Order: sequence, then C-alpha cells, then structure tokens
Amino acid sequence: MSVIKEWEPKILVFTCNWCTYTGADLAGLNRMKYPENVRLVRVPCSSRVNPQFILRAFMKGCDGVLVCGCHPGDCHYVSGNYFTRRRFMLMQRLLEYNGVDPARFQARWISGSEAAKFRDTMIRVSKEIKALGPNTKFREDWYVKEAIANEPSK
Amino acid sequence: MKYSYFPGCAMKGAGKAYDFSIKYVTKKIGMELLEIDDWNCCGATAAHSTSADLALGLNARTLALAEAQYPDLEIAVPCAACYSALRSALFSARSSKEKLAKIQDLIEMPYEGKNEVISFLETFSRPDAMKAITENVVKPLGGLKVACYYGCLTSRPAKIAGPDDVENPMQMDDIVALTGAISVDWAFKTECCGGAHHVSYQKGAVPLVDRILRNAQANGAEAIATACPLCCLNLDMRQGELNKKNGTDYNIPIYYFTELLAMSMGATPKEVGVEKHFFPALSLMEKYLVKGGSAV
Amino acid sequence: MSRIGVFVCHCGSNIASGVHIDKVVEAAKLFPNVVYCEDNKYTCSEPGQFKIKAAIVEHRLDRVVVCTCSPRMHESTFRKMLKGTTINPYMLEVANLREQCSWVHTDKDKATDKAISLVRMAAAKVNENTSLFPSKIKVTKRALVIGGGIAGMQTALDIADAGHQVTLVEREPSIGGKMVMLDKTFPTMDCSACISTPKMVECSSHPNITIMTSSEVEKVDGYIGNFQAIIRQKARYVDHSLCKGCSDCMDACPVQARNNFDLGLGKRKAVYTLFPQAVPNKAVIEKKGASPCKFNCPAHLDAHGYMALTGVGRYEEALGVVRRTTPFAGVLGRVCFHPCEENCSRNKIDQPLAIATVKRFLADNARKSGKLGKIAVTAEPKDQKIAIIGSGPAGLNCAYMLALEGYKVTVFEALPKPGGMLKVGIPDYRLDKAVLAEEIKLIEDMGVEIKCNTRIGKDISFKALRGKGYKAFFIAIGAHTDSKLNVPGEDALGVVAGVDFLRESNLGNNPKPGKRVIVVGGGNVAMDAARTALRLGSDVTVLYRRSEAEMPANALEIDHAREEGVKFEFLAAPMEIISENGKLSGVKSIRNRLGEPDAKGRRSPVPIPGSEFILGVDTLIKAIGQKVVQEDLTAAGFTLYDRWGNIAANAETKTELADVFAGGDAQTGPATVIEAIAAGNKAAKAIMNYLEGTELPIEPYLMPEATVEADELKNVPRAARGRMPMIPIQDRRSTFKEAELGFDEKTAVAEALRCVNCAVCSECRACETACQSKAILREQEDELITQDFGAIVVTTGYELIDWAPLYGEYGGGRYPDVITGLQFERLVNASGPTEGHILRPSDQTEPKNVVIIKCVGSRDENKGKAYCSRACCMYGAKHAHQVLDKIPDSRCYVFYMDVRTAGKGYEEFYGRTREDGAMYLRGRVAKIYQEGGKLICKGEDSLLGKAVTVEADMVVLETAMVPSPGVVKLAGILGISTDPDKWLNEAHPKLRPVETNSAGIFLAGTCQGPKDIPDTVAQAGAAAAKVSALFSNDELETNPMISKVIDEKCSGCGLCVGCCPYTAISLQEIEERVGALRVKRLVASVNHALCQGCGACAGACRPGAIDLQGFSNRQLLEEVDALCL
Amino acid sequence: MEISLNTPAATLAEIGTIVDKAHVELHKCYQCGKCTAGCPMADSMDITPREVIRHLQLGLLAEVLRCEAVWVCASCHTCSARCPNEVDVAHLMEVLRQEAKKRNITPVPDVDKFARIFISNIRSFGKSHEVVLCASYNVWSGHLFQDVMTFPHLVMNKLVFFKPHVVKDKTAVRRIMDKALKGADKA
Repeated sequence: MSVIKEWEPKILVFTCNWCTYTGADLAGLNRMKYPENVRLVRVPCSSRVNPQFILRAFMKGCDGVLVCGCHPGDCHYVSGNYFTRRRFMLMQRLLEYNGVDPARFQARWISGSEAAKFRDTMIRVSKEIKALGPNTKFREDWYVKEAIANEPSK
Repeated sequence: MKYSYFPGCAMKGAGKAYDFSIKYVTKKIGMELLEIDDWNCCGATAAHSTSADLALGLNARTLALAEAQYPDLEIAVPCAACYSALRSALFSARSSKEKLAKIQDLIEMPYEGKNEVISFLETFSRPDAMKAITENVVKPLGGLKVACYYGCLTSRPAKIAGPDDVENPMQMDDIVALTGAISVDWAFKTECCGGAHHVSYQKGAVPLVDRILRNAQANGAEAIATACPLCCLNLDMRQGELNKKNGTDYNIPIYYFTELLAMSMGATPKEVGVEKHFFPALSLMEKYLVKGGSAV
Repeated sequence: MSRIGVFVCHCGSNIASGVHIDKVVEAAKLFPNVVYCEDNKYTCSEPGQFKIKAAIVEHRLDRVVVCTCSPRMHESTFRKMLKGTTINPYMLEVANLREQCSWVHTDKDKATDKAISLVRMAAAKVNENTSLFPSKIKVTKRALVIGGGIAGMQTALDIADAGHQVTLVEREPSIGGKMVMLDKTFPTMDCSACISTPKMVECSSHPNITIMTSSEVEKVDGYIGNFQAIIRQKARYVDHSLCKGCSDCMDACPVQARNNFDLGLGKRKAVYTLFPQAVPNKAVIEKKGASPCKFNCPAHLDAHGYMALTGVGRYEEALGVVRRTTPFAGVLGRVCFHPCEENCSRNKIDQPLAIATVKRFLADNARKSGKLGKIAVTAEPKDQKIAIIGSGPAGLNCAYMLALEGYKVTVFEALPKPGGMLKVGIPDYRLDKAVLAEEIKLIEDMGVEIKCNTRIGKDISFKALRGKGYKAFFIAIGAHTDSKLNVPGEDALGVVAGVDFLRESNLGNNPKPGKRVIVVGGGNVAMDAARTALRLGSDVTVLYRRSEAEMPANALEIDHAREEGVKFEFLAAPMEIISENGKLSGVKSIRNRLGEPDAKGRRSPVPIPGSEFILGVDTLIKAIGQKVVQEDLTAAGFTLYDRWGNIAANAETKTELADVFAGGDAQTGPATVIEAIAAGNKAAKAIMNYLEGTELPIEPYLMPEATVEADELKNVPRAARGRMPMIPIQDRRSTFKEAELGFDEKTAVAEALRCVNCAVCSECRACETACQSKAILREQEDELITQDFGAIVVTTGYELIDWAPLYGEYGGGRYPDVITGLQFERLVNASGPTEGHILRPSDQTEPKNVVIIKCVGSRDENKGKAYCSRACCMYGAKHAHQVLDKIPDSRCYVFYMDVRTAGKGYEEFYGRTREDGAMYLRGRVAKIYQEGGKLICKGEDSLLGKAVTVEADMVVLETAMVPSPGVVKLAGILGISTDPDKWLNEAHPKLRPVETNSAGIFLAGTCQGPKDIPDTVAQAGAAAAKVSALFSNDELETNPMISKVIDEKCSGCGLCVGCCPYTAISLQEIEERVGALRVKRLVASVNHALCQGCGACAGACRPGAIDLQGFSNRQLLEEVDALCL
Repeated sequence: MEISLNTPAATLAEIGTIVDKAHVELHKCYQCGKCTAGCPMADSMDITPREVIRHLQLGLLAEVLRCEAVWVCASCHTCSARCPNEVDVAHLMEVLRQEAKKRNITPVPDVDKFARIFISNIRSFGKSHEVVLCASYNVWSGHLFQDVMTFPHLVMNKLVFFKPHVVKDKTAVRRIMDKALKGADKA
C-alpha cells in the first residue's frame, strides 16, 4: 500500500460474557459502527480480570485497556462487579502513580441491552487514546523511541 | 419564634384585616416579626408574565435586603402571591452558581440565597406555635364549620410552594381546628379563584369564584378561611355580586385564618377588622363568640 | 506440539462482504501450531460441520478455531459437534468475525486486519486449552412453587402430574390468589370462581402436592437440583389437624375486622377463612400482637376483649373476661387511672375509648340485673393453706387467683373492714363502698376467709401461722402512714396526715376539719383529702410547690376539685407552721419558681427569697406521700426492707424467705390499684410455683404491642367519646354520693364500638369456648420448616397500586364510591359483600351513572408507573359491560388513553361493549369531587377538544398492577434480579421468558410483568415443562469451566473464600511431605457443584494458585499477547 | 382549512428554543387532556391547553402565538401538577406569553394592559398601589366603571390609602427593572 498508514492505537477491552459482550453483539446485530482498533477479550465476569493481565497488555504494547461489566447491582454472578470496581480503583491509582494517564485504563458498565452505549464508549475511548498517542510506560520493547518518532503528527 | 417579615403591598391596603390579625396573634403567642426595611413589590403575575428576569430581580432585591438585615432569620410572608414569587427567586438562586452570579449582577447587591422563605401557614403549624396557640385560645369557636381555602400559590408548583399535599392540604385545617372550629372536608381547597384576572379579565374569572363557593356551600361550610389577601378579596367582593346576578344564595363570610385565631384568643371582631369585609362577616362571628363558652 | 485447525466462515456474505476471507486464511496458516486452515460458506451447516470433522481426521488436529459469528450463538453447536470426534469439546475457540468485526466496521482492509488479529488471539488461546470433563450432581425431584395464585396452582399441578413432588407455598391462609376474587373473565365471560376453584381443590387433593398456606420462604441456599429452603409457617392460632372448618368460632368471635379479600368493602371476624371455598377450609386467627390497651395495663387485662364483647351486647361474657384477671370490675371501672386509655390508638385521631367506664358498666349492669352471680371454682380443691396479710387490692386479688386454683386462703386484715386503701383511702364520692363490698363478697363466696381486726405482730405472727400449717405468706399491707413535711411546728394540734384523715372519714368516724383547710401536696391523696374536707363544709386551698403541669394527680381529679370549689396555690411551699397556744393558726409559705429539669425531666421548685407570706388556717392536711408501717411486721419477726423503707422483694414478689412473698404499695411504695392487682396476680403465680415446684411464667402470656399508625386510621369515622353523666354540682359539694353516674347501655355499646381493633384478635377467647374440637392454640408461635428442592418456581403475582396517596385529585381515598376495578369485581361477584348486586359502598344504592377511568397509575410517570398494565383495557370493557348488563337504565362512561385489545376475541369484545352502549371518551379525568351526592368527574374529550363533565354515582378506577409486596425481599433471598419497577427479570425477554439468570429458578405469571390470565396460565405451563425437563434427569452435568486449586501454590490465605458469591470455596486441611516430615496445612478447595465459574477468585489470588478452567491465566495472557502483536 | 405540516426547519428550531426555556419535552405529551380537564379557565379559551401543545407538536407556532388561550391562562399550575408525563404546561404558557409580547402580539389586550400598568406602578413607587392601579386600568382599558361600586366600601373601611407607600431607594428598584427588561418589551 502506498499510503502511509495513520497510527492506530491498540485498545484491549475485557468484557464480561453476560452484559458487555452481549451488548457488543447487539451493536453488531444493529450494524452500529465503531473504530477497528478495539479488540474484545471475553471473560465470564469482569471480576475475572487479574491486574496481571493489564500490566501485561501495557508491557506488550497496548495503548489502552478497558474493563467492562454489568452495572453494579446487576452482576450475573451476584457481586463480581463490586470486586472489579474496588480492584479497578486501586489499579488506576497504581498506574497513575507510575505515570500512565488515567484515560488509558478505564472501567465502564454496559448492559446487554445498551448497544448504543457500547458503540459510543468505543468511539470515545478510541478518540481519547488516539489523542494521547502511543503508550510508553511499562513497555518491554526497546523501540519505544522509534515508535514515537513514527508518530504521524510529528 | 422570630422571623423577618415581608408584609407585601396588599397588607397596607385591602388586606388590613389580615395585617391586624397577624399582629394580634403573633403578639399573643410571643412570635416576633421584624419587618424588612425598604422591601419592594414582588411583581405578582404581571412581572413573570412579562419577563422571567423582572420577577427574579424584584424579588431578589427583597431577599438580599433580608439577608443583610436579619442573616439568621427565616422570612415569613403572609400573601400567597408574594410567597410564591419570593420562593421562585430563592429557588433560582439556589439552583446553580451561575444563576446566583447572574442574580448578584442584576441586583448589584451581595446575596447568597441563605434565608428560607416560609408562609404563615408554616410558621403557625410548627409545634411550638401550635402549642402556644392552644394555650391562648380562650373563646373557642365551638362548632363553626369552616372550609379552609388554600388557593393556587401556597400549593403549586409543588416543588416551590412545598404544600403538605397538593390536592388536599391540611395545614390550615389543623391550625383552624385549634380554635374549636370544625374544618369541613371539601374539594376546592386548592382550586384557582382566578385572582390574576380579577381586574383585567373578569368574565373568565368570576365563574371560578362561583364554583368555589358552590362546593363550600354543598359541603356545609358556614365560613371560608383564607391565607391570601387576593383570594380573600376575590371570594369576598364577588359573593354579593354573584347572588345578585345569578340568584344564588351564598352566605359564606370569608375570613383570614388569622382572624379566626385572633378572635378565639379573645380579640373582638372590630379589633381585627372583621367589619372591613365586603360580604357581611360580623354577625356570624358574634353568634359563635356568644355560643362558644369556656368548656370545650 | 499441538495441531490446530482454523476454519473461517463466510456466513454467506455476512462476513465475506466485510472481510477479505482469503487474506485471513493465508495469514492464519502462518500462526504457530496451525497445521490446517480452510474457509467455508456456512460453517454451522451440516456440510460445514462435516468438513471440520473430516479435517480433524485427515490432519490429526487436536484443537480447533472456528472463525464465525458470536460464540454466544454457536459455541455450543460446535462443542456438540466435537463430542462425536476424537477431540474434547473444550478444545475449541470461536473468533467472532461477524457481530464484532464485519458488521461493525466499514473499511474492509482495516476490518480484515482486525479479523486476522482476532483469529490470532483465538489460535493463541486454544493452544493453551485443556480437555475438560463435566462432573455430575444429583437432582432432588421436588419443586418449590412460591405463590398460590392461578400461576402457582397451574405450575404445581403440571409438575405434579408429571410425577414429581411439589410444595406450594402461599402467604395468605388460602390458595387461589387474585383470580378467585374476580367475577367473570373476559372475553368469554366465564365465571372466574367456577374455573379456578376446581384447580384449588385439585391442588389440595393431588397426592404429589403439599400446600403450605400462611407461609413464607425465609431463606434459600444451594443451587440447581439441590436447593435448601427454610419456610416460615406463620402462627395461625388454630390447630389445623383438629379444625373441622365448622365456623363455630367465627360465629362466636365478636370482632368485626376489615375483610381484605373483599378489599375492605365488607367485614369479617378476627377468626376467619379467607372466603367460603378456601383451600384449606380451616380457620385462622389474625393477631397483630397485644392491643395497646392490654399491653400497657400493668395487670394486662384483656381490655380489647371485653370491649369487643360489650360492642355486640354480650355483657356477661365480657364481665367474665375481666374476671379472668380480677373480680374488681366495678371498683376498677370507677377508680382506675387507666393507662389503657392513655395508650388507646384512637388518641391518634380523636379521643381514647372510655375503657374503664365500659368496665364499670359491665359490673353495674350485672348488679342491677341481679346477674353478678358467683365465680365458679373449677379447679380441684387443694390442701395447702396460704396466709395473706392485708386485704387491699393486692392481697385480695392474690387470694382470688389462688382460690380459683383451689387453694385454701385466709386473709388477715388489721382494720375493722376489708378492702385496704380501696376502703379507707378512696372517698365514697369516687367509689360507692357497696360496690366494693359486693366484689369482696364474690371472693369470700369462693371460700376465701377474711379475718378483720387481726393485726400482724399483735394478733398473729409468722411463726404461729406456720405452726398452724400455713405454707406460704403474701405480705400486702400497703403504705398507710404519712411522710413528714419536715418544717418547724409540724406537731401542732390541727395538723393531720392525709391518709389518717381519709381513713377516719371512710370508716364513718366523721372527722371535723376546721373552717379554713389547707392541703399540702399535689397527688391524688391531696385531691381526695381536699374534696373530702370540702364536703365536710370547709373552705379548702391546695398548696403545691410546683405548677399545675407538674401535678402528679390525675387531670380529671384536679378538674373536678376545681369545679367543686377547691382553690389552688401553685408554686408555694410551707416553711413553718405557726401556732397560737399550741393550736395551729397559720402557715408561713414561700413562693417558688421552676428551676432546671431534674433527672426525670420534672422541673424542680426553687424558692424565691423574700417572697414569704402567711396563710391563716385551722386545719392543715399533709398529703405529700405515704410510707409503709414497719412496726407491726417487725414485731411479727419480718425485717427485710429496702432503702426507701419498703419491703424488699424482687420483681416476682419473692423475698429472701422462701415462703414469704410481698407486693403492692408495701413493696413498691404508693402506686395505683391496678398495679396492686398486677402484683397480687404475680404473687399468686409465684406462690403456686413455690408450692408445686413448677416454673410457670409469672407474667400473663403477652404478645408484642400491636401499634396502629395514624395513617392507617385516616378513614376511620370520627366519633366523640361517650360523655360521663354526673350528679348536680351542688350535691357534689355537699354530699358523699358518687359523683360519676356511669354509662347507660346505649352509651356503653356505642363506646365499645368505637374500638379500632388494633390487634384484630381481641383475645376475648370466646372462640376457645365455642370450638368443640379444642383446636384453638392461643399461644402458637411461628414454625420454621427446612426442606430440599431441585427447582423453584416464583409465582408471586401482583398487587394493585395504592392509588389513594397518589391521586389527591380523585379524592385520595376520601370518597367511598370511588373504587378500584378489583373492588368492583367483589361488588359484582355473587359471593361478594353485596351478593353480586352493584351497590354504592356509601349508601348501598344502585348507581345509574358509572364512570370508568383507565390508566390510573399506569402510563403516568408523574404519579405512578410509566408502563402499560396490559389487562385494564379489557377488564375495563368487561366492567362497562357488566354495569350496563346488570343495572337497568344505567349509563357507563369510559375515559381512556388508548384501547389496547391485542388478543383472541378481545377487539370483538370491546366492540360489543360499545354496542351495549358504553360511551368511550378519549381523555384523562383531571378531578373528581363530591357535590350534592354526586361525584363530579371533569375530563376532556380530546377528540372533541372540549372539557366535559360527568355527574357519576360511582367511579371505577382501573388501577395499575404493581409487583406483590415483599417481592424484592424474595428476589434477594433467591438471588434473582428485578427491573426498576420491581418486576422479576426473565433470563431473556424473547427466548427464555420463564427462566431467571439463576439456573433452576423459574418465573410464571404477573411476578414477571403485567399480563392477563391466559398468558399467565401459558407461562405456568411453560415453567412446569422446564422443571419437568430438569427432573427427567437423575443427575445433572455441571459446567466444567469452573475454578481449580493448585495445592502446591496455595498459601491458604483465604482471600478467595471471601470473594466467592456462592460460598463454593472453603479452606480444607491437606497433608503433604516436606522433606522427611508429613505436615498438615490449610488450602483452598472448590465445591464443584456450587462453583458457577465467574473467576472472581482467580482475579484475586496473589500466588496464582486458583485458576478458572477454560479462562485460565495462561489462556488469557496468550490472548493478550497475541492481541498486541 | 387545510393545514400544511411541512413546517420550515427554522420554525421547528424556534419551537425548540421556546419549549427548552420552559423545560418541556413535547414528545412526552400523549394528548390525554388532563390539563384541559382541570383547567379553570378552559371555558374561556379559544383553544384548549392540550391543543396548545398539539399545535406545537405539529410545528404550528404562529397559531399558538396568536391564540387567546395563552393570555387567558391564570397561571394556577393545576395542569402541570397533574400531568402524567411531567409536561410543565403552565411554564410553557408563560414563556409563550413572553414570546408573543416580544412580537407585539397581544390578542387579549386588557390582560397585557393590566400587566403594563402594574409594572409601571412598581416603577413609580416600588410598591403597588391599588387605587392608582385600578383607576389607571379603568381609564386605559375603557372599562371606566368597572368595580366602582366597591369603592365607597373601600374608603369607608379605610382599606385604601391615597398617598402611596413608596420605597426609599427608588432608583435601585428602577435600575433592576431596566436591566431585567432590556431585551424584553419595555413596560
């Protein structure tokens, strides 16, 4: 391809099987459009997400991570999303302490019927992270500088 | 029991009986009223029909004066129209910081929206006042059947007026019951009397008075108690006129609820200005004041 | 090395049009361990699946990635397919190329890139998959159905017919629910009772169905196939194994309670069956506790009981109720200060019932008609002799209770006449002593011996009595001496004690007080002394040190004293008694002001210096308190006193001497008659326990207080308290005739009928007498029953919205002729309160103009609910039809927003109703008010664009359905969810309408949302089919994608235990070898049946010892890594 | 008369601004007419309160701005209190009145005149004065003898005063009024 590709962030979205993943499917069913740069990883419950996964994602070059689950009080597993919420707060503070912009790690509650909310969230998050540029924190590769140099806006 | 006091324009004119009786009752029960110095007219319906800012500005000035003069006191307001207008301004001031800034700019005075605006139905239904009233009733109006008429503006809009019940408020009924009178259950407590149109659109407004009187009569009321000079004036002034024009036989003198309180506390009808009503209101009182002895 | 096969689906053009399939296939072939890749038009189709199977064999694949639609759609399809191959069904991953790729992106190249990435993630994950095998759990083949309405009954019957056990739990005393309340059902006009009562009977006679009425589910543990429920069987106060359903008890019950089944349109008894065809047809008693009158009575007299009986004219029985506790009905009716009345719920709306005066009526009426009778002793005579010292109310009541039990009782009285303070303390104008004498005679007639003029310490001693064979003693000598004023000159001639003065007067010794009398004190003795002195011709002034508000005397006594001419000096206290020649001449007093409140909240008097004044006086009566006379007892050898000088005894009246008991004023200090009676009764019980060696409760059986809030009494008609007639005031000033005359029969009955039945059951115990099978269990308590179930069906139904507080414009419940649709059903129902005649509740006349208003509370975000209640349009039409059909020349106006008639035959029915003449008006009524006996309804006909008025005789509000109360609590117990309006959530609105998100728990009927009977019954059948399908297995396969612990890594910290919502994880001891040693330690362990596979534990585990199979840490990390490539 | 529903987008936008001022969501109204049914003045109106909303829903702004109903409304707020869909009809009426006034449309001139007199009264005295108010109204409106029969009663009972009460700081009140009325029609 002749055109230089615009830089696209890599965004990882952990979604619980019962609410957000279903909501994403519904968005598909309704042919709603959102950016290609988001990838969903299906987990049974948002509480399944181990902080290790998030650090690993940033390490391997992810630019943003989202954890999505059922609305508080509506968890398929009764109380899982309350754990998620607590864990998320702690994790976000840890990341912020290490210089990661809080926008790169967010939690959202999207139910199985909120297809439009799913789409809107994906569009907004994608835009936010794109504006932040590539993540440089925690990355294991030695080519971070290069990645920044290749940033199209420069 | 101490309040800053906004009498409103009508209290100096047609609402004199209201003014007299409030003064009598508050003195008896040890309630102190401190009139706000240099208050201005609330603008009534005319102001908010013309411009929202006009109503806001006029009332905010009065509120700001009260805040400066009596920073710790709630503002007691006898007239329902003034009460509504002042409360609306207060609610605007409290709605957001931007709105408050706009108000300060408009009136060019410091104002924070601190002091609550309350009606006399509220001041008198607080426990200490109720207790004091009970203790001061010496000539109970045993058995007088009263329909308590609240009108629009002490009831609606509910979030501004804050009535105990929009359709069937009981505050005035409870206060009037302290005098030994019996408050009747009727259906037009909060129906409009057309007050706003009584000068400018009489053909539409007078029938409203008719249906209020009709329902009061149907439910056996001998008298109507009001808490607003405008309501009182309308129901009072049109009654004889309706009887003449439509051949109705209404005989329901209109009183301010404070007049009933004052008389049960020993005031003579003349002292509180009962004879000043358009529709003869003196003889009914004389009848009950004689009948009601000391025993309840 | 694993061998992965990747199968990319076109899904027709669904995926292929948004993604370059060929590029995906080419890319996938290069992924690690992928040995084969192909594309397919429709992978989920039969040929598509066949091709995968063939590839597995041909390429020796050991795991598979299918790139197709959402795994929520076809993951299970492909798992099933793998069951028939060499590969474990869990060696599969699905890449979602349709819903989350081709359908949501527009740029085909970018979508292709994403698709490749998704396939890479799936391939990376599947590489870490392991074979998983489900385990088996047993199924308990018993279903729990909660709610006995039509849905519950139908579900229960269908499950039972399939051969399984069912327990049907219903909160009300009968099954049947709302449907049996209805008259006819639309659109066929079948009789509702005719089609639902056979179902009720079938349920009760079905061998597989156990019905538990008056029951509620309290707790549920466990999981599909293995639930454990705790069910509360509420007390019914009737032994259902003995009850024959004969209704004798109901005939006997005097209480008129609200008939909830008729929605308040009729009355029923406190003991009742819900309706005539109730299943089970057994009586229950509604008890909300002890009525406040009974609860707050020191002796717990069944005040509510005798009021109820008086109300229906059963005076003798009512008197019998009093006599269960005391023979002193006439005395108490006159002198009791009635804490019952102070606590009467009617205080909240008007005035309390005149309970004491009604009791007085019962005694007076019996005496007048010569029916005072004798009190029968039914107990076996007993040999033990008991001595009671003092014949006051405590002593005599103790004697009475013991005599009732057959004991031989002797009462010793120091004074010449029995009665204690009743005789010598209370003046005749308050208590006619003939009444006292007659009631004392009742006790004597039971065999109690009263020996007067016998003073303890002088004429008898404990030792002597023990010698004569007395086994127990009750000391009730009262408090008969005065407290001292402690001022100089107190001993002057002319200063007398109040109690002495009253005793002299009451014994007929005619004391002669001087012209000017001053009574010092503010209690009841002071009032009695003052009024007595007044009647003896003196000019009386009461001197009290506080103000009137602080006076301990009964307010009515003070009023009476004032009326009779007693003068009061408040805030004044005597400082010195002035005498001339040893004879009283004046009292020097000082003015007080009220100081700070003391510990009890009473403001104490503070003398004002310099305010001394002198009052001239001839006789000064001290009435500032009484004390116990200790000398006699001391002489008799009894010396146990507390620091106030009262006899030391505990709350059960026991003293330190095993055979000596004490109570009444002698033990408590001066108190009331009723407290003395209570003490006497307690002493009797304590003595019986002592003599028989039993440990029966000392206090009478008492339930918690049944309080009624003012709100609940809003619509109770106001009625003034009966007026007490009195003798003329001049007689009151000069004679000792009883001042109060008591009620006549009419007043007494009217007074009794003012009772609002706080506790519903009055505990008159007439039912106990009436029941021939002795089935009444007065002291029954709730019972908790634990049982195992394999499945649960919730069928808790609906309630109608409480419209009254929401719609003030419709009268807010003040107009009796504005009723709800369900009330109309009861009116038009042949077994309803009007036997099927449509009559106005206010005056029982037939309404000619009926207005029906739909959507009251429905489709009203402002005041009610936003939703449509679905059934109202049709039953509104039915009601209109019934009005026009049943009432000749009637007219019916229906105000509607929209008419929704989606159902078989529904639109036709609506058409017929209009043909009948119903006038349909499109618009909402803004106000209903009463004028001239009519209900004026003001609405707009919005099709005409004009405000319209209808003068109606009756208005029927078709109110919104809301979930049954308590459903939120139940949902919490079951772990299922509700929507914002509190309807229970189904698992899927289209595809799983009767399942919940918790496996094994199902829904049917209106608990899920408003619906009509056909839909409800259909759902009930569906839920039963689901349960039957579940019960067709002896065992269930569990989901193998659950947590697993690696013991070696587990540190036993227990973090996972706390975060498991299913309590599936526990710490268990394991034994392991460390070097040469065998050591024991705790590690986490997962219960396979309980674990639902959420993975919260795996997210929390720090050493990574607990992992979720199928979504393991390694699988997810590989997926993350692959995503980042 | 046939009505075209192809309302220009500008008019729709204008309606949007007006209803936003009143915090009203037009789509919420399902035309049940409870507002009209409870309205004490409905009898005197040319179109009912429900129809006012309907016109706006259909984009017929001009019809609403020239109707009498908006001016006949007595601001009793009964409609708003009872609306099942929380449509604040009374507030909308008020905003419509202000809008009509801006465009100098006063279909019920007496009501407007009274308001003007009332406001000028406040401008003069800072307080309202019944005699001046009614007298000026009777002169302005041409209803010269309206309620004159009540006058002797008022005088005899000292219910009127001829020397108006006046605020001390008249300029402050006037300044506030002028600022507030800037933009709106000057009274």
